[in-house]
Order: sequence, then C-alpha cells, then structure tokens
Amino acid sequence: MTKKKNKLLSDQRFIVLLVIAALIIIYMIFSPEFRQYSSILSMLDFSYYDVLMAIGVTFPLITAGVDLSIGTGMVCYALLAGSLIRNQHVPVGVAMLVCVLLGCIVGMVNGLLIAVMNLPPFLATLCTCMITRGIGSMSSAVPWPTTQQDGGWFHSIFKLTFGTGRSALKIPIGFILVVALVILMEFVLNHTKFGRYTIAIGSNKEAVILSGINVKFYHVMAYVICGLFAGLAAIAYAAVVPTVQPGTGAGLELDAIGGVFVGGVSATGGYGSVLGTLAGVFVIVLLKTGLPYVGLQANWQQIITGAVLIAAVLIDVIKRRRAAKAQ
Amino acid sequence: MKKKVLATVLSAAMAVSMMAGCGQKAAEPAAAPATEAAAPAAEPAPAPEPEPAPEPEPAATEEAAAEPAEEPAAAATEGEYTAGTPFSGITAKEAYKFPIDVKSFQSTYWQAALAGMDIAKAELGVDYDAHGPNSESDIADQVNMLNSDINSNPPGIGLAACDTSSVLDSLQTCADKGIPVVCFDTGVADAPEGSVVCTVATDNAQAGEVAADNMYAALADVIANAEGQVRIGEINQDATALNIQQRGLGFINEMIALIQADGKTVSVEGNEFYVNAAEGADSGDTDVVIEVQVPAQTTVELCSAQAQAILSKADTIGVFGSNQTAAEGLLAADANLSLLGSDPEAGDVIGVGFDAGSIIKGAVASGQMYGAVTQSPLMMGYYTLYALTAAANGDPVEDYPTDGYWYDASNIDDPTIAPNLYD
Amino acid sequence: MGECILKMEDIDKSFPGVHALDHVHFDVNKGEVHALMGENGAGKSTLMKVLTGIYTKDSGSINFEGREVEFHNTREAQDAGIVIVHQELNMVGDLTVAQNIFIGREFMKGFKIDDKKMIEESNRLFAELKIEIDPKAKMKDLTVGKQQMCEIAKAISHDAKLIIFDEPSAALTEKEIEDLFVIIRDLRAKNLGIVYISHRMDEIKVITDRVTVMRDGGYVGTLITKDCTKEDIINMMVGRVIYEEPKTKSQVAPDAPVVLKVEHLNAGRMVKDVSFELRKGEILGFSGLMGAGRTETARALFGADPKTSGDIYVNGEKVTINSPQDAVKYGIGYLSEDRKRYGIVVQKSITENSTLAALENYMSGIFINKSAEKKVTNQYIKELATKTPNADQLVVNLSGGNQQKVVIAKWLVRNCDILIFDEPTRGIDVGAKNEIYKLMNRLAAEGKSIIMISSEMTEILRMSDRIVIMCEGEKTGEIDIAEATQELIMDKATRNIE
Amino acid sequence: MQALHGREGNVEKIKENPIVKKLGFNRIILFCVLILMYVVFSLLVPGFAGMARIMSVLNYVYFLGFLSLGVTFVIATGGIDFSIGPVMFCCALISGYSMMTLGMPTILALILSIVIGLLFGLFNGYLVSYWSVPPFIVSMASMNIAKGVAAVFTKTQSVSWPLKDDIEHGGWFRNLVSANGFPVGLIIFLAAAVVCMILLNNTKPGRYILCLGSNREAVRLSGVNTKKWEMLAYTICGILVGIAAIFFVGAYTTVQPGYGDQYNNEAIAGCVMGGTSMVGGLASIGGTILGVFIISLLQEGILALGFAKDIQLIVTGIIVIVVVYADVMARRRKN
Repeated sequence: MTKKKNKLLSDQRFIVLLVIAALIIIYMIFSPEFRQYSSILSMLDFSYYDVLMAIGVTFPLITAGVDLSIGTGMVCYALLAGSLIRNQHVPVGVAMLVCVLLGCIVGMVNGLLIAVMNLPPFLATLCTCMITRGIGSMSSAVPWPTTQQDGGWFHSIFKLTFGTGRSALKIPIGFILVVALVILMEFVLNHTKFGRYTIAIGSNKEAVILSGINVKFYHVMAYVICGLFAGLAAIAYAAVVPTVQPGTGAGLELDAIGGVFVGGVSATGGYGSVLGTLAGVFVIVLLKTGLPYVGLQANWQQIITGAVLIAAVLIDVIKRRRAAKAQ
Repeated sequence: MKKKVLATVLSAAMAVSMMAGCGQKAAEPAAAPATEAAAPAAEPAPAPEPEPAPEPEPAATEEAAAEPAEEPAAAATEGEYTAGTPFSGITAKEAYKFPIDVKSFQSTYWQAALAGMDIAKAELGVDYDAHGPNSESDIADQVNMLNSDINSNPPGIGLAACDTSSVLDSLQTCADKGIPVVCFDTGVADAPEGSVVCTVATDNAQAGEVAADNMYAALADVIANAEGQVRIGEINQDATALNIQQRGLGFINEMIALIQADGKTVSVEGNEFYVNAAEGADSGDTDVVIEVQVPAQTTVELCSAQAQAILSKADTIGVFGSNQTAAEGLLAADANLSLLGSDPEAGDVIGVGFDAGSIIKGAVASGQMYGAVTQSPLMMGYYTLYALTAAANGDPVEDYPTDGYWYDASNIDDPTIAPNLYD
Repeated sequence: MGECILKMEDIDKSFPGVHALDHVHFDVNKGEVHALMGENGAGKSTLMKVLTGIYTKDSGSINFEGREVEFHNTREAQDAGIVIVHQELNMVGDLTVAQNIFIGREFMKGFKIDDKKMIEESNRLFAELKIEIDPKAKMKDLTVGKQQMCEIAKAISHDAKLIIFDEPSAALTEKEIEDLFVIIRDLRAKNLGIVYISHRMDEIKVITDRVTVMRDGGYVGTLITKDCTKEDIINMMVGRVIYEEPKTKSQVAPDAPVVLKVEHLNAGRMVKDVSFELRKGEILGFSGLMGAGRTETARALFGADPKTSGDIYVNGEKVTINSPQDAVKYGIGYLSEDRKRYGIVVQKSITENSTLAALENYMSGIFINKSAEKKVTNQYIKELATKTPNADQLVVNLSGGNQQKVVIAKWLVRNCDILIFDEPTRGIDVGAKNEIYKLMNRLAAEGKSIIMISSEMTEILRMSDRIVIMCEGEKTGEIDIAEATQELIMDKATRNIE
Repeated sequence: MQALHGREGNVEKIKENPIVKKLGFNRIILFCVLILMYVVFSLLVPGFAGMARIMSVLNYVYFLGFLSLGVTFVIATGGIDFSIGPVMFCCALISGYSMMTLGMPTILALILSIVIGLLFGLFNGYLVSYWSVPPFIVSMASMNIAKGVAAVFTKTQSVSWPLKDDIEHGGWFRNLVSANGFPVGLIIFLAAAVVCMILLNNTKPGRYILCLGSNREAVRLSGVNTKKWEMLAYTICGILVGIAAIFFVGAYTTVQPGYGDQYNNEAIAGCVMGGTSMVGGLASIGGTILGVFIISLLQEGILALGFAKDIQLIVTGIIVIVVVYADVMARRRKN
C-alpha cells in the first residue's frame, strides 16, 4: 500500500493535477471573475480543440515520433469543410465527416512517409505542415454556421444551451465528450493491440518487428489516429472560433504537443498516457485563457508557458537520471 | 482554384447584400434583446437563395459564379458610385492590368474590397490581379510580393500595406520607375515623393471616434448615475498596425473627451502602448476606467480570452472591438456570458464592433452587439481601381477618404449602408 | 530418431564485403536436439536468421515438414511453427513480462486484450519452467537472466514444431541451465525439433543428439554427439586457423609495476565493491555470466557511467575519473562490445575515427592538420593490417574485424597505455579473430596493459595472464592462468547464485 | 532525382569521378536544379532575368541563409531548433527598440542583436546538452520565451529600423545589405558561409559536431566533452540567428512581436534540402546555400507567375519530402 502511495506521488500525472489545482486556486483568489461559471465554460470551450489534438498526437509521440501538421491541418480541414458549407451548401453533418476524413488522409500520408518510406518524423510532418498550411491558405475565411443559423446544431455537440440570453442554462457536454474520448483512448492505448504495439514501437521497434507483428501497419495507424483527432479538433475549432481564418494554425500544434509532454509522455517514446495528456493540456489551456484574468499582459503568458514546459520535461529528465544512477 | 473560390464567395457576398437591400423588414430596434435574438428576421443567411437578388443570372451556382458573376452586379450599379466623386467620367485608355497587394485574405473584409474592384473592373474594362500574404503579419512576404509586382513594370499598383515602414524602399523604386501607386485601406505617411499618387482609406481615428460617440450616447446615463467605478474595455488585435493604433486611440481619446466633458474623471490601463499614447487621461481612482487589452497573437481565440477577462468584470459597461478579429473575439467571449445587449439600464454591456462579416452583422441585427463601425471596403476597392486607371492614364488624382459608417439594428438594411456590409 | 522436420540445403548469403554463408547444409529431425556450433562469426546466427525470415537467402532451399518454404518475416516462420530464442534480448522494456510473452498473439476479448488470461498463461508457463517471475513486472526491471528465461518462456508458449535456442545459457546460472535442460528434454519427448546453439562444449555433450559445425560461413560437418569427443568438435571448429597458443603461464614479469588499481568500486546495482590490480604488460581477463557486471565495472571505471564510490589509482597516483574525458586523460581507452553504438562513428572516415580521441595533437593553429592526420592513420592502417582501399573509406563499409582495428588505432593514436577490450572478438569472423589476438599479445608485449572482458571461455583461457571472475556485480575470484580451468571459472562465476 | 534511379551504372561511374566526388554529387544535382529553375522562370515570365528580380531573391536569401547556416550546425548534431525564427524577431525587436526608442548607437544595436541570439543559443544548448532535454521541447519553450520577452520589452510594438536616408538614426547599416545597388550582403553572406564551411570541415569543433551527430556515445567514450561541443553548435546557431536578424530588418525594415515562426520551416527546409541529414552526422554548408537559393528563387518565381505564397509552401514541402526520401534510399542501399 505504501508503495502505491509513493508511486502516486512520483507519477507525473499526479503532479500535473496538483499544478492544475494550484493554478485554479491562484486564479480564484486573485480574480473574482474567474470564479464565475461562465469563465469555466469559456475556458472549456477553448480547450476542446487543444485536448482533441493532444489526444491524437499522444500516439505518434509515444512511438517516439511527432506530428507537427496537426495545427495547420486542423485549420485547413475546418476551412475546406467550411467552404463546402458556404459555397456548396453541403449539410453540416457531411462537412464534419469531411473534416474527419481529411484528417485521416493527412494522417495516413504522414504515417506512410514515416513508417513505410522511413522519413524522419520531424521532417515528414514539417512538410505536411507546410502543405496543409498552403492548401488552407487557398481558401478564404469562412464562418461555420452560428448557433441560430441552419446547421448551427453542431454547436450543441460541445455545449447544450437551454433558453436564451443571460438566464440560459449552458451545459458543457463537450467536456463530458472529451473526457469520454480520453477514457476510450486510454483504454485503446492500454487494452488493445493497436495501443500495445504503439507503446512497443516507441520502446523497442526492432523487438516488435522480430515478434512478427506488422509494425508498419500499426505505425501508420498511430498517425492516422492522430489525423482523425485533428479532424475532430477541426470541428471543435469551428464551433468556438467565429471565423476560421486561412493562414493561421501554425503554432497551435505546439500547445497540444506541449500539453502532452507536460502530461508525462516520455520524450523518448515508449511511455505515455492519455489521461496524463488531458491533464497536461489543461495546464496549457489554463495558462492561455486564465492568465488574462489575473491581469497579466498577454506576453507573459508565452514566457510562463515556455518555462512550464521546460520545468515539466526537466522533472522527467531528473527522474530518469535518478533511475539510471540506481541501475 | 483560389480565384474560383474567391469569385464564389464574392458573388455570394453581393447576392446577400442585394438581398438585404431589397427586403426591408428589419427588426424593430427598440425591441428587447432577448426577443431579437430569437427573431432571425435580418439574419444574413449564407446565401442559400439567390432568387431575390436583382440579378438576371443565378450567381450562386459555381459555373456562373466563377466567370461572369461580376457583370450583372456591376450592371445594377453602373454609374451610381462615381457620381459626385473626382472619379466620375474616367475611362481607361488601355486595358490595363494592375497588381493589387492586399494585407492578406484572412478576413472577408478584403474580399469585399475585391468585390468593389470587380465592379470597377467591369465598368472600366481593366483588369487586376490581387495577391496577399497568408497573414497580415507576414510583412516580409508582402514586401516580396510588392517587389515582384514592381519588377513586372505594371501601369500602376494598388497597395494595402501590412507595414508602412517596410514598403518605403519599394515605393522609392516605384517613384524611380514612374509606377503610380494607389494606397488603399492604409495610407503610407512618409511615402517617397512621386510614388503614392493617392490614398483611398478610411480616416481611422475618425472611425474610432464614431464608435466612441455612439457607445457614449448609449452609456452616458449609466456613467452619470454610476455609484462606483465603471469600466469600458477595448480589444485591439495588436499594437503594431497603424490603422489599428489610430482607431484604438481615436476611440480612447474621444471617450476621454466625452467623459470629461460631463464632469467625470477617466483613466486608461492595460496595454502600455495605448496607455502611454492616450491623451488627457486622469490618474488615480477615477470614475471611469478604460481598459485596453492586446492578445499575444492576432488570433480570434486569444482576442476572445482577453475579451472574456474584461467582460466578466462586474463593473464593465461597454467593450469595443477595434477590428473584425477583435470584434468576433468579443462575440465569442460573450457566447457563455450573454452580457452584451443594447439596454445598458438593464445591465447589458454595450458591445461595439468594427467592420462587418456575417458574424458581426448577425450580432448587430439581433441586438447582441449594440452597433459597429464599418468602413467601406467595397467603395475602397472600387475607387482604388478608378484611381489606378486615372493614374495610368496620366490624369491627376487626389486622395479620397472613404467614410466610416455607424450601423446598428435600425439601419443595417439601409441602402447606403448595406452594400458595405460584406459577409 | 524421428523423421526429418527441417532440411536446409546449399544456403548462400552475402553481405557487402562478407560472404556470410557459403553453401551451408543443415537438417533437424523430429525429437532431436541438434547442436549448431562454431566460433563467433562462423555464421550460425546468420543461418538461423535466414531460416526465420529475418534475412532472405541468396540461393539454396529450405524444406520444412516436407514443404519448400521461404519466410519473409518472423511472423510467417512462427505461423509455420518455427520459433527462435534470440541471443540478443528482444524485449520491449516498457511492457510487462506477460505482455512481452504474448506480443503479436494477444488473447482477445472482443477489442480488449485479455490481460488477465495472459497473466494466468504466463504464470502457468513459469510454473512449467519452475521459475518465479512476476508477469506484471515491467520487462526492463528484470535481471538479464530472468529476461532470458522470459524469452524461453515466450518461445515455448508458441505451439512450435521447431525451436531454436541461440546461446540461451550465456546469461543463465547452472541451476537455471539444469532447469532449461529439463524443459528441452520435455520438448524432445514431445517430438519437437530443437536447434541448440552454444559455445559450451560440456553442455553440448549433455543435451544434444547431433552436432553440426560451421566455420567461416561454411559447412564443416555433422557428427553424432555420443560418438565423438570434445576434441573432434574443436578440431572441426578451429580448422585451418592456427590460434595463438593457449597461455599456460603468465607472461608478465613478476616485478612489473601496477599501472591501474581499483579499490571498492561501486556503481548502481551491477557493480558492488569491486577491487583489482592491473600490471604493466598484463592481459587481465574478466570472466563471468552475461549480466555479471563486467561491462558495468569497465564503464564505471572509465567514467562512462556514474559511480557511487571507489578509488582508482593510475601508476600509483590516486585519480578522479568522472567522465571518459578524465579516463582518456590518464591514458585509459575503452573498446566497447557494441562497436556500432559505442565504438565507431559509422558515417565518418577511418581518418576521422582514428584521430577522434587525439585531435588536439593534429592541429595547426585552429585548423585540423589533415595531412598529419592522414599520415598517422595510414601508419596504423599498415601497422594493424587494416583491410581498406584508403584512409578516406567510411567505417560503415568495413568488416567487423577491421572496424575493431580502427577502434584500436584510435586508442593507439591517443597513446593510451591501458586498454579495456570488452568482448574484443564479438561479431568478428574467425580469420580476423586471430589477428586481433595477435595484436593484443603484441600490445601487451610492448608494455600496454589490457583488461579483456570476454564471455568466451576459450578466449579467456587463451589470452589472459590472470583472470578476474565476477558474479552478480561482485568479484568472486581471481586466478592465475596457470591454475585456471574451465570448471573452476564456472564454479566461481555462479558462486553467488544458490 | 528520377535519373538517379535510372541508369544505375552510369550514375555510379559519374559519382566516382574525383571532381564530382569533391563537390558532392547531390550538390551538383541541386545546382543544376537551381539553374534549371532560373531558366524555366525566365522563359515563363518575361523580364524575369533582370537584375531587379535577382536583388529581390537575394533579399530573401540573406536572412534565410543565415538562419539556415545556423540550423545546419544544430541539425548536424542530430538536434533541431524550432526557435530560430522567433529568436530572430526577438533580436531585431529588442535591439531595434533599444536603438530607435532608447537611443542606442546603431553599431551597439547590431552587436546587441548578435548577443541576444548568442544568449538564446547558449540557453538552448545548455538545456539540450547539460540537461538532456530533447531539443524539440527546448526550442518550443524558447520560441515562446523569445516571443514573450520581445513583446514585453517593446511593449508589444512593432519596430521599424531606419531607412538608408535616415542618417540620423544610423541608416548606414543598410549598406551592409546593399550599397548603391551592389549586393554587399551577398559578399558578407558568402564570406560567412566560407567561415562556416571551414569551421565545420577543418576545425576541431566542426569535426566533433559532425561526429557527435553521427554517434554521440562513441564520441563521448573517446574522451571528448560532447556536452561542450553540442552546446557550441547551438551557440553558433544563435550567433548566426542574431546576424540573420540584421539582414531581415536590412531588407524588410519592420519586425512585429509574436511572430517569426513562419521562417523556421523554410530555414530547416533549405538546410535539409542541401543534404544535411536529420539523422545527424552529415552536413554540407554548400548544400545549405544551394537549398536557400532554391527556396528563395522558388518564392520569387512563384510570385512572378502570379501565384501566392501558399503554392510556394506546398511546392517546398513536396521538394523536401522528395530530397529526404532520396537520402533515405541512398543510405539504405549503402547498408
């Protein structure tokens, strides 16, 4: 039992939870506004796409790879699907499918480049990042339907609204949805072949090949899943951002990837947890959306985010060093 | 590909504006915000039904939109716009083709400007080729584009500069080569002699003042009767672009003047640039605080985070979003708070936006946003092409300021306003 | 003896620069344990890798259970019923024992992997093997010996018809080996075919039915075990290669000064209170099982890994060695067992590798004096008889033996007096092996002092002046070559293990 | 690249030619591609061959070239630096602000820019080498920090550096880029490239940096202080980024806080295109220069053809994939 306790304390996920709690408490003390329900709601609104991207990118990161194309990809899918809605009057449901499909395709391309053609993950996804950014920029700014418009129903995937105006009851079911997805993917990671091989590829790819597993397939799948979640993130992004602007999206992947690392995925692959990712991303989101409440100018957010990122990884490094010394 | 998409959007934009112009069934401005929100009367639908538009051809089908969509639109308005301006009676001596450098295609604002150019293009029989960097912050990319245009020795160049200093060298080259440049949207103050022949732009400071005047009109009583301190917010997408600076400061300074004229004290806090640049603010514990926030990057989500922080403060009575991105950020922030409205007495926060786009238009029509100031991108584009043609002809041209219009639920469908409210 | 289950004929395989398999024949019957023997680099592992689809053969035929087969990956081989217990451990460290054993053929409950059943099965397997391993432990937390047992458990858990044991005993204690033999006999009784690769002559005599000997990538012959003697086998293995005469007594002068003294060295859990001395001109053999802590001792001594405590004296003076830099400063050079990872910079030329440790001696001002560099490299290419067209050749294109020579050249260029050879002939073909031995003897004769870590008993007995034996991180013995026998060394190497 | 897979034998023969070997086969191909691109653009766009176009290509080459040179050192060690673009902006912003607003003399401002680059290089290098923090994460963090620090320092103001005629504010520095139409910047850039080339190929740091990219452990076990040299690679990168900042403002005048990431990709692409391998150990300054020229020419050519930046991004992305794949295949054949 005591062993379990020690394990809990040294688990990065637990530390991250403490950090989240500390951040929330600090915000609540220094900003009465943050205590409002609506602030929490807004924070959640803007967290969904980050969380979804992060869930996805957890898989490539566990394989000791990376996917830099999720940010620009997400915006690209939202733009392309959005212009379908605007210009071809495609139903929103179909547009959402298009997002997911595009995500899967780009993920597949990444996976093939990396697993089959053996390109370094950084370069391969750097290229697809440029390409998706370019394709996204070809479209023009598109607003997806607003809540009141035809097809605005898709907003209720993330937030149920009863009534109108100030007294309206708003339920952030997106959070429940995201948590459900996190639990699902945690299950997938730990209890399905795909998840197990993802970890194994990150830990010792050679051994997996020798075990007679179709490594390429599972390696590609890790990127496809990542792309799929980037596609889902595109829907969440379109739901909160009034107008999706072309040329944006670069840098959003870093929030997600940063969150995954803060959540305790080993930077050398082989270990990770989706629950940790969820917690890690929330640290980033809290820094991004919360710091304005305590009156810090926006620029400080970036500095603090940078510092937190390094701190999180240093914890991992120091822990590994200690373990290495003990061996 | 791009052109096709663009043309489709443009024609959709035109169709919607026509539609809005025809169907005069705006919601009553005095109605309560709640009911207004429910009534989608003036809702700018995504151009699903092009029939009501006074166009001989359905513009929304792709084939039609791709090629000649501009012509019918132009036909409907021929001659109307140039009347009474220095541009009346201009015709092109040759079929010129002008490169147009816009700041980016990020917001629909620029598409409205191009729509204006399309009208002028059809009237004049000239052509243009627009390009812009991926984002308004890609200064170097725009300079490269401008240089590339200069190198093709065009009869004239239309320029909306992302940054006014970085284009100066290129403008000098224009002056040396004798290529006339027409600046639109943003003037270049210290342009070298002989390069910029005229500027077609909104007076941004004045536009900011218009916003302040209208917001103050709504808030005067609240401020006068306030028991404690009240707060007016301003969200600027950056503190770097000249037009945003002018607009933001125009608003702040006018607001300070108005509040002080009524015998109240006012101070400015937040972003250092705006705090330092504001004129005549009081210090210490004042009756009114103007809080200016600038996000770390010009994205809607970060604007929204800043807006939320301001909106959720209990003493906030009004917020101004100084361009399309900032205004949309403000609306996104209000999605959960539902604080914005048009009845300050009832505790509504007065939200004022800038520019248009379907999101802001929808919010103004529903009363969620009290009103907004729109420039006239359509006219701007239209006159830019006329000015360029005149300059290419060798005719004299002069600066032409376009107006900033105040619009709210009551006049959103007004025929003089509506054409400038792009989607 | 049963019918033939596997027949490999005329198997030929070349790698760039190496003729790894030269028309090799090999066959296994059902219910037979067939030993595959040969020196390091004789081609045993390559042959097995060809069989299991890791390498594709250039020519020849493989007949398994009466059918002509060609496997493209281990999965196909597994499905056909051939499994291999690898010499290098192929375990996924971040997964648990049970997950490793059943990787690639997990029990499923719908989409869910049935971890519970996998743990139960693992426990059953371990019970069968009479070993105690927690199936829920992470693989990387186990000792090497236990990891090896998991490999074996994994192989047995397949419904195999032919099992290949590639030097399974290298990391096992005597007791574990006995258990293993019980298991192997069991399998034999079940009419399976078993290939047993090992260096240990006495094991071969105990467990196998037939022996096939390979040499230099070629087939030498097959013998019935019970009809032949150890010497027969050794003669076949050694063949034309005339090895350095085994040492019968130490070549070191009795008054040779101590150049290196290590006292109470502790590092991590693999090095516990190790003390020893090294004399000038001596070759000090380090023997022990895999995972006995010999490499770890060397690395800690060299400063490559952090140490917890211990004193090191070089030429009688106490020195602080916290990094390889310090060690090199005091004239210690380390030649790793894993040359590709720790020894050579593969994508660089021989010249660049040779001067890597002593670059400061080949500078003129701030620039590298490339002609001086080339001169010294060529000198050592000649001296060590490195086979290469020129000094600009990339090291990646050299054979194992020549790569080893480049690493030796690196330390000689640096003028190191103490050299630590960790498995100096691993992955080196037989011909080159003797050259390395000669070289080591020459270096010792010239006054260099050498620590030689080796798992090959013959190598230890052939080369060492004195032998240090380690077990479980502790030094368990020190014997002069004159008294050393294989049995004595083995006894000490397993002393700590009950 | 297709020809490479074709008549294998002939290609091998060409590769063995001593002159070709000296220059590097891939570099010769890149050079041919560059010339070919220039010819094609000249044919497609009337007047493309003029001096004005070349000057505009050069403007882009300067800062991108310095960035690429810098990141070449980092990639040679097997690392990566995603902070170069934002750090470049940070250098230009802080030094520019010091000059324009705080009245620092221009020469000091230029030095300050390099010093800031150096500091970021040290910071990145220290964390990567001494703390073994993965380079990717370090650069992610320092990218945020660079943006934040620059914005705090300049009070989120963009900074415009003085124009040539602005003698009073030290517009003379523009002569470093181009003086009376003469491309001084090209001379400086090529000089810097030669220095880098010598540094990488003929000095101890260069040798160690390359070796450590190929096999860090082997180098460490050879008694080399790998940490020091790895940190040095990042520091060199930082210095070059500081210089890149000067050439950026020299050509484009204005920098804004909060941006600069867009140049990371192009700089890394230029470097990789030139044959510097991400797996480390292989780096070619000559290749990097060619890569940068190709990207810059591509950008100008695509603009001249009337397409926008987006096409350039897509084409660059595809080219890099092809080049890297060719590299991977070549390596695999060798092994």
